Amino acid sequence: MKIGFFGRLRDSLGDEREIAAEVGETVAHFRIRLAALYPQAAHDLLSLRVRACVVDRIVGEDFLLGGHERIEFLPPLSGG
Amino acid sequence: MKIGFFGRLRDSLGDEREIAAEVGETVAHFRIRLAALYPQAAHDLLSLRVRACVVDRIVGEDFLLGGHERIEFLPPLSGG
Amino acid sequence: MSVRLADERFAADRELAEFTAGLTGEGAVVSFLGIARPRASSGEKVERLVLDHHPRLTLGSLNEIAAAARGRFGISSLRIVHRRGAVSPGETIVFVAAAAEHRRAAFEAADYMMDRLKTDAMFWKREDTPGGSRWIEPGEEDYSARERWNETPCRE
Amino acid sequence: MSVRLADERFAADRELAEFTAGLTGEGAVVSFLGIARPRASSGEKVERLVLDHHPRLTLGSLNEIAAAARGRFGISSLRIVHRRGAVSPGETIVFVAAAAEHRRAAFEAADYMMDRLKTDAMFWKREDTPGGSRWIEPGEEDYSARERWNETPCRE
Repeated sequence: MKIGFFGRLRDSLGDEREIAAEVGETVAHFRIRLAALYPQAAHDLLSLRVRACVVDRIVGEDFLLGGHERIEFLPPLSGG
Repeated sequence: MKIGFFGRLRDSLGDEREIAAEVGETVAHFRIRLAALYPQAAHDLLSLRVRACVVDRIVGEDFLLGGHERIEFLPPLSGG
Repeated sequence: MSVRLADERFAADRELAEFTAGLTGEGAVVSFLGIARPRASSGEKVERLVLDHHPRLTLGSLNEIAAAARGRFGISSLRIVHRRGAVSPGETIVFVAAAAEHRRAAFEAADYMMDRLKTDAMFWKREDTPGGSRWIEPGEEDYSARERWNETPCRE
Repeated sequence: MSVRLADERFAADRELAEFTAGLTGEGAVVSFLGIARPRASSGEKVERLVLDHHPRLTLGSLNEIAAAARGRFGISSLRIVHRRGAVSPGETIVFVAAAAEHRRAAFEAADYMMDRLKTDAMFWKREDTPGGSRWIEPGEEDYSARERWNETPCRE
């Protein structure tokens, strides 16, 4: 599964990484695995202020990743 | 004494008229004389929403006109 | 602080460009344009507006409103341009701009200046329609807008 | 309703001119310009801002904000132009304009759009200073400004 990063996560982890989701894996579980792999971004990856997005929709922590090709992590917004 | 008119008073009475103030005459008294002379504008001349102005200052109804060369009548404002 | 009366049509976009060119690091600019409407509130076609003014007090009233806005809000720069004389529908009657470090002050200052201009700027506005002319007075909503800023209201 | 992302510097005065040229009898136009400040809130010199964006959701968020402003206020026309990518100090980051029959709706719509853009537009803003880079988040005052419009707030 592709993982897309924005804002400060893009700075620390790059535009995109690729890691397969486990069978029956939720967003919450995936965050924990990612945080272990990328300790430099663990704080953000585990923060619920950093939202998870699949197929252009914000998804909850119990969302099942099976069958999806891409997840994105969106830090807090700052426009205007 | 010159009398200057603005807004709708200018339309009905022209830019300026000239009428001598009486000795000891107040703005209130002067309004009554003007209203009698110009019945077409009497309503405005007697309305306290039409303010009197002498030497670029709004003056009250008991203001004494003696020694002044000009009075102006200012209808309600509408800018912007 | 730039305040002036305009006898002729003026370009609001150029006013905005000049205004922003004079800024020194402010982050927020709010501008307002009041445009002469082609229809009166009655629905009648307006052929032109005529803004009567006083030779000294009109500019004085604009300067007073500008100074009050500057004193009251954290704005570093402002501009008021107001037409006088005849104005055709579609032309800008008034341009107001306020610049500040942050957006709240700029919004409030522009809003304040417009509310004050509607009731306290020394103009007399006439609408000329095919059916005749009508002198405009501020509406009840203009007076209550003015009173939002709760100083002593100027209404008698 | 015109909403777009700009990759390059754009002229806010031209946006205002185009916007007003498209009007059809509205009496009031309010515009807002957000300009990149030369100093961070810490006082440090800002060399540039970088606005990261999402390839689809960013424009979607601007369109949603514009539609909400249109639905909520009596405005007949609006425009949002928002930079993305690198922005130098002094350049316009965002231009917003709203036109309405009367000024209150135009002021409120512009104010509303800016409050929503600060918290709900899908951008990530970084300040690059000589001492390093810092990602910006909306401040407490941005969240409370957003909540003035008391819909369900988007803050988790």
